[in-house]
Amino acid sequence: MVPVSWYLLLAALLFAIGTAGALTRRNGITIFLSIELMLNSVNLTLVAYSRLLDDHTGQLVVFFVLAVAAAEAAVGLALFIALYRHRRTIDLNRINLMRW
Amino acid sequence: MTNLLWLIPLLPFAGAALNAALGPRAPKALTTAVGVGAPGLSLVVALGALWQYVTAIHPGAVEQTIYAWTAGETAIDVAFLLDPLSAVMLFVVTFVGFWIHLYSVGYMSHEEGYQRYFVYLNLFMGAMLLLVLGDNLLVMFVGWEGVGLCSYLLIGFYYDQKVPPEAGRKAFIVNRIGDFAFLVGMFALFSEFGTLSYRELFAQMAANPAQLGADYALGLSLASFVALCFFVGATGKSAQIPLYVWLPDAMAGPTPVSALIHAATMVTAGVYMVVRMNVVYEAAPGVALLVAGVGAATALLAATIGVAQNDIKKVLAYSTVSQLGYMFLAAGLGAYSAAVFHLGTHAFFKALLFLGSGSVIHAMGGEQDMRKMGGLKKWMPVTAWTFVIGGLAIAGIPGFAGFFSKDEILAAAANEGHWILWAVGLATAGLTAFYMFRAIYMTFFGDFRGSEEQKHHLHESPAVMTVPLMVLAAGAVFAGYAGVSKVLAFGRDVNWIHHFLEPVVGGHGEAAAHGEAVHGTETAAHGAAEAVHHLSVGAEWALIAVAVVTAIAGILVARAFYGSGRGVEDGEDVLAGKLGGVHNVLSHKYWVDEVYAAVVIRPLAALSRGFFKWVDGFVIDGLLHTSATIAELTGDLGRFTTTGNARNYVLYFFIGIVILFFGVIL
Amino acid sequence: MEMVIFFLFAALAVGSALVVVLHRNPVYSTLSLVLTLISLAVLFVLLGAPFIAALQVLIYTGAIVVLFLFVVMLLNIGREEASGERGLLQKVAAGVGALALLAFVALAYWGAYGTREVGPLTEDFVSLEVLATQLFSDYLLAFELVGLLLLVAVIAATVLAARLGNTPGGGESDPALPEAGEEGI
Amino acid sequence: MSDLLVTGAKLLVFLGVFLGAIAPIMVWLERRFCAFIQDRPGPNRLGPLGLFQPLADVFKFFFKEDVTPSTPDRALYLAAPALAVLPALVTFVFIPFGPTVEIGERLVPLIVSDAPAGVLLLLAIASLSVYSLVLAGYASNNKYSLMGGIRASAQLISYELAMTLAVVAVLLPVGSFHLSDVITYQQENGWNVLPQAIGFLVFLIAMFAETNRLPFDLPEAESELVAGFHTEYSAMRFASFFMSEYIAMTTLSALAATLYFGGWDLWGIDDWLVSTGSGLFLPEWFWAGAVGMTILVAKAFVFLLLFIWVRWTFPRFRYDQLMRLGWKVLLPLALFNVVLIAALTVGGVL
Repeated sequence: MVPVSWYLLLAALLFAIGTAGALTRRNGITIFLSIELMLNSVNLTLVAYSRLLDDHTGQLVVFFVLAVAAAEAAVGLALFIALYRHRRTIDLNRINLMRW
Repeated sequence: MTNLLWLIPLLPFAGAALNAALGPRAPKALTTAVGVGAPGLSLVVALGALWQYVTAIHPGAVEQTIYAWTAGETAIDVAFLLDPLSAVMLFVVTFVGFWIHLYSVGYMSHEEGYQRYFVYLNLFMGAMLLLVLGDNLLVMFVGWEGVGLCSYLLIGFYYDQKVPPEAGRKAFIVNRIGDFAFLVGMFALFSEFGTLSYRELFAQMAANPAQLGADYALGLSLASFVALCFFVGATGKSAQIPLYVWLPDAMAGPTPVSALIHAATMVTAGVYMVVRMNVVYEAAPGVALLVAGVGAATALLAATIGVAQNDIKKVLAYSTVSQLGYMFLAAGLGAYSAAVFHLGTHAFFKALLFLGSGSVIHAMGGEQDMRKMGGLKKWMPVTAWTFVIGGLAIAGIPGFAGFFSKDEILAAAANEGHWILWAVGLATAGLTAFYMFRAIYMTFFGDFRGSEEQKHHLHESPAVMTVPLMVLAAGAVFAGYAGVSKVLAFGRDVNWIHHFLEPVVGGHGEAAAHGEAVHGTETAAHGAAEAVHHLSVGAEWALIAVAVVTAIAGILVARAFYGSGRGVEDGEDVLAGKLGGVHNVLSHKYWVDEVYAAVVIRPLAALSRGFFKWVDGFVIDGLLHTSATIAELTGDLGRFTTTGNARNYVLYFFIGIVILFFGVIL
Repeated sequence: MEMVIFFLFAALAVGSALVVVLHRNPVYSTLSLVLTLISLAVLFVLLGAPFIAALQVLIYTGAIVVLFLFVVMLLNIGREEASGERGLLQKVAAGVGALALLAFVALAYWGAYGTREVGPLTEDFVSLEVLATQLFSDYLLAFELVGLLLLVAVIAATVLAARLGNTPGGGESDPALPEAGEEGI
Repeated sequence: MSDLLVTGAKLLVFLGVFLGAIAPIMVWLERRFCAFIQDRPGPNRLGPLGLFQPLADVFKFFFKEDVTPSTPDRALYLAAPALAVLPALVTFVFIPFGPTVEIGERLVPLIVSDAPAGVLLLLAIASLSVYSLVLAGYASNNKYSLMGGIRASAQLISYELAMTLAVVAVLLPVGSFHLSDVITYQQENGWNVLPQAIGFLVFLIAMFAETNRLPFDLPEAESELVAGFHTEYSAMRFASFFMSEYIAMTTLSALAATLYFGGWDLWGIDDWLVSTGSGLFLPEWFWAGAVGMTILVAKAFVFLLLFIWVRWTFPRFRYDQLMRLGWKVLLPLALFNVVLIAALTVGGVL
């Protein structure tokens, strides 16, 4: 049997990778993908805890995370499309209108 | 219909709201229908309620609580009260108010802002009815402030000119001084009795009279303090010395407004309040005497000024101040029913006179200077003769309304033994007769002195204006028969209004009886004086004769000076030459406005400027600028973190989280 | 056997996750994410959550990531341009931060559970019926709210992506774009 | 280890039947049936009735030149055909082809994988097939291919939704994700096609869209996009797409037969056949498998014929019509069907 903490460590590793990706990449889509990665690592944590605690709640939360991720992807990608239409790029370094 | 009491003030409010919602582009007919219909319906309901009330066998006061204003123990409700006093006021306000609304349809028909005018006028009606029908001081105060607001709005109705808005501001500010005193009086009562309802207040006063006599503040008893406060409030609203200065200026508003607000109804609110609080005044004889004195002084002062005015509305304005002085004279002497009676008759004939003057001004194309009028009788007979009826009524010619009410007041003065006040009243009566007929002769008799163009345009006003004139003229004649005194009726007791008001103002009422018990010595002396000075029937007849002769003499003098077109030579009043310096003083209204400006306004303005420059400009702004500079410098320091790149912000966020993890959790 | 599967797919997940983050071409990143997701689905099965695993593949790989791919291709985003100004500090800070976080979480997990093992899978735990009953009773409100959220997202996406007037490029596939995220729920 | 052996055997049987028999037959059938509809002979030279024509085709594909475009994404270009075959080959493992039988001492269900969420997994893996089309379109470095890929991704996602909902409606009264339970349910309550008529209609239409068959073959519409996503593929790589499409069609047909027409069951006739056959020289489990498989394949062939028949009968949809049908007609219909079935189930009618 595999100890549950291994799953948790794997999830932490994936989370760290996702975080680093989300913070270092400049392509909007890649950042978005990194965020999905982070979401999934959390899903793995939830399922692992579900198993550890013998409780279905973790799995149900994953279910909701999936639904929310779907919504997030739909809206986020629509945003990118709108953004691309206006600025012809989704390089976040070039989209810095939040200044002034 | 007494159960529909709440509808009476609500209808005009609804009318105002509806017209306001319809907006200035609404068809004129619709605006008119709403603007006149609302007070009309209100009148119908009021008449129904009054009929039911008067014909009831034992007309106790009708109370109606609409809405609990306050939560908790202190209960101040929005409640209405119909008792004899408010019944009289209700009738005057709705009846006169309705006819003036109707008149306005004709008068304002060519004006800009027709809809706005009716919104304001309806709003005024609602506020006035709230004032009159309120069951407690707070509701009354709301109405009081409401009518003040409407007065301000309507005086400044022609906001695109220079004078009206200034006059409106003046009225508002002067009124605020009085309102402040009113508020203080109200607070004093509330702090002592814990209620503002008339019924509960009077019941508590009756149950515990010592409380009224106890020292309260400024070395005055509670009763004196409160009475003084309320009286100051009344001088503001009802234009008495020293706060009367706004009323003549208020003539800058449309003439029907002058008739309704600044002659017939609003300005009498002060009288109404004093009468309403008669229990307090009974317990404060010193203040009551002050009221009488101020009233008499105001009456005489205003009458003398009225003699030297050439603006037809100014004459009527000072006349109003003068007549209000009469009412306070009566109220101060304890002749409350006489005061209310005069209030009622005055409402009719003064509204009539103002509307008549409005009709004249309308025909003259806005001209208000009497020196440029004359002989208008020929062109506008209805206006002329109704105006004459109004003049006879105010002069106190027997048979007309003013005679009966004025006689009651003079009789009260005489009966109380205040001969000086009586003499002042008499002199005022004579002056009143003089200046009214001066105005009548200058306006309607003799030859026309205006330009040819004006002459060309002269016409009788339309029926929508003359019908109210005739209705009010009838009132000016017959309203007096509601209060024929015992002497005049040859010993029969037919003084209806006196009996009707008795439950409220008494004299023989409950409150007075209690007052007697407490202020044993004082009131006993009072009563003794009354007994001593109570005049015989013969003496009363003599006094009446003197009054009538004085009035007729005033008319005759006016005729001697101004009859048949005399009195105006080269566009100037002949009286000016004859009286010389005195006329100068009178025509400049004793320079009261100038004195006020020098003593009160300029120092205040200077002080304000000083505050503006030093306290606001230096201290407060300085603090602000300093803090702003600090914020700016801080912002400059932190500016480099604001790259505009969302990725950097996310990084800050993430680093913060990591630090939190290590710092807080470990 | 389980250990082998775990290490196989854990390694696959980490490897493909690295590709997701490091590859310059978003198409490869997206495809690597698919691999990661499938690996995780296998791990879910190992953890006794076959339903979640099926959903993971059905929704995540079957719909959401397809949507990503769709957008990548629609916008025809090529490789990231060569790194410009001031990227280094951001990268170093992010890397250090991520490592710090990982270290902290790993220590916390290890301290809490060590190599603790759990008991064998029970029939109840794997049972879809128990899961579904819980979902539609205890979490009914959340379920309804998620439905509402998806509806709002669909509307938002439609509004955002709706093209006002005609602009060139993109082809005729646009109408499908906003709704595609709805798949499978 | 013998578990693995049995599974492997079942896998082999399926692969043999599907790859070795159905796909070639389908290629032949398509050409002959098409010719029949168009009132012409069709390929009739090689073998009786041209039956060896598929064999010739296979040889041709093997020996044709493999033309590869110059593309920046060679890896993806090569991976796409493989990705197309893989999901198509995997999905049928969830379809049962017979009852649980006794082989020696052990009970063996005649289904390759009886996973807990079987139907869901089937749909999940089937949904992966979209990647091959998208990648093929992207990696070909050809604008027609790219458009085909984009079209495919939108189309497949859209219709998958309706299809999944139709399947959910079937599972509702059954109360299980095992397809074997669906068959058992139909043995007891009659075929699903009657109570699930709406769902069946939706499933049928979605099936055409999911396999990119006419009238929904927009990703490869030859009059618009040359050949869509596989424009740049030739020889065996093209054959992979070609084959995977037929395999997917077969799998979906088998799924439709299982969901709505009783699967391997035939009103007890199969039992009679098995009991008759088991008296002969082969054991009972063989007969059960053979009869089940035969019935399943026969039912699937009905659908496959329908595929062909429709292909040569209907014109192609326009893209906006396709999307409108999917989102505004099929999806609401499927949702309505789910609610209806749920109500009937709760009400005890089903």
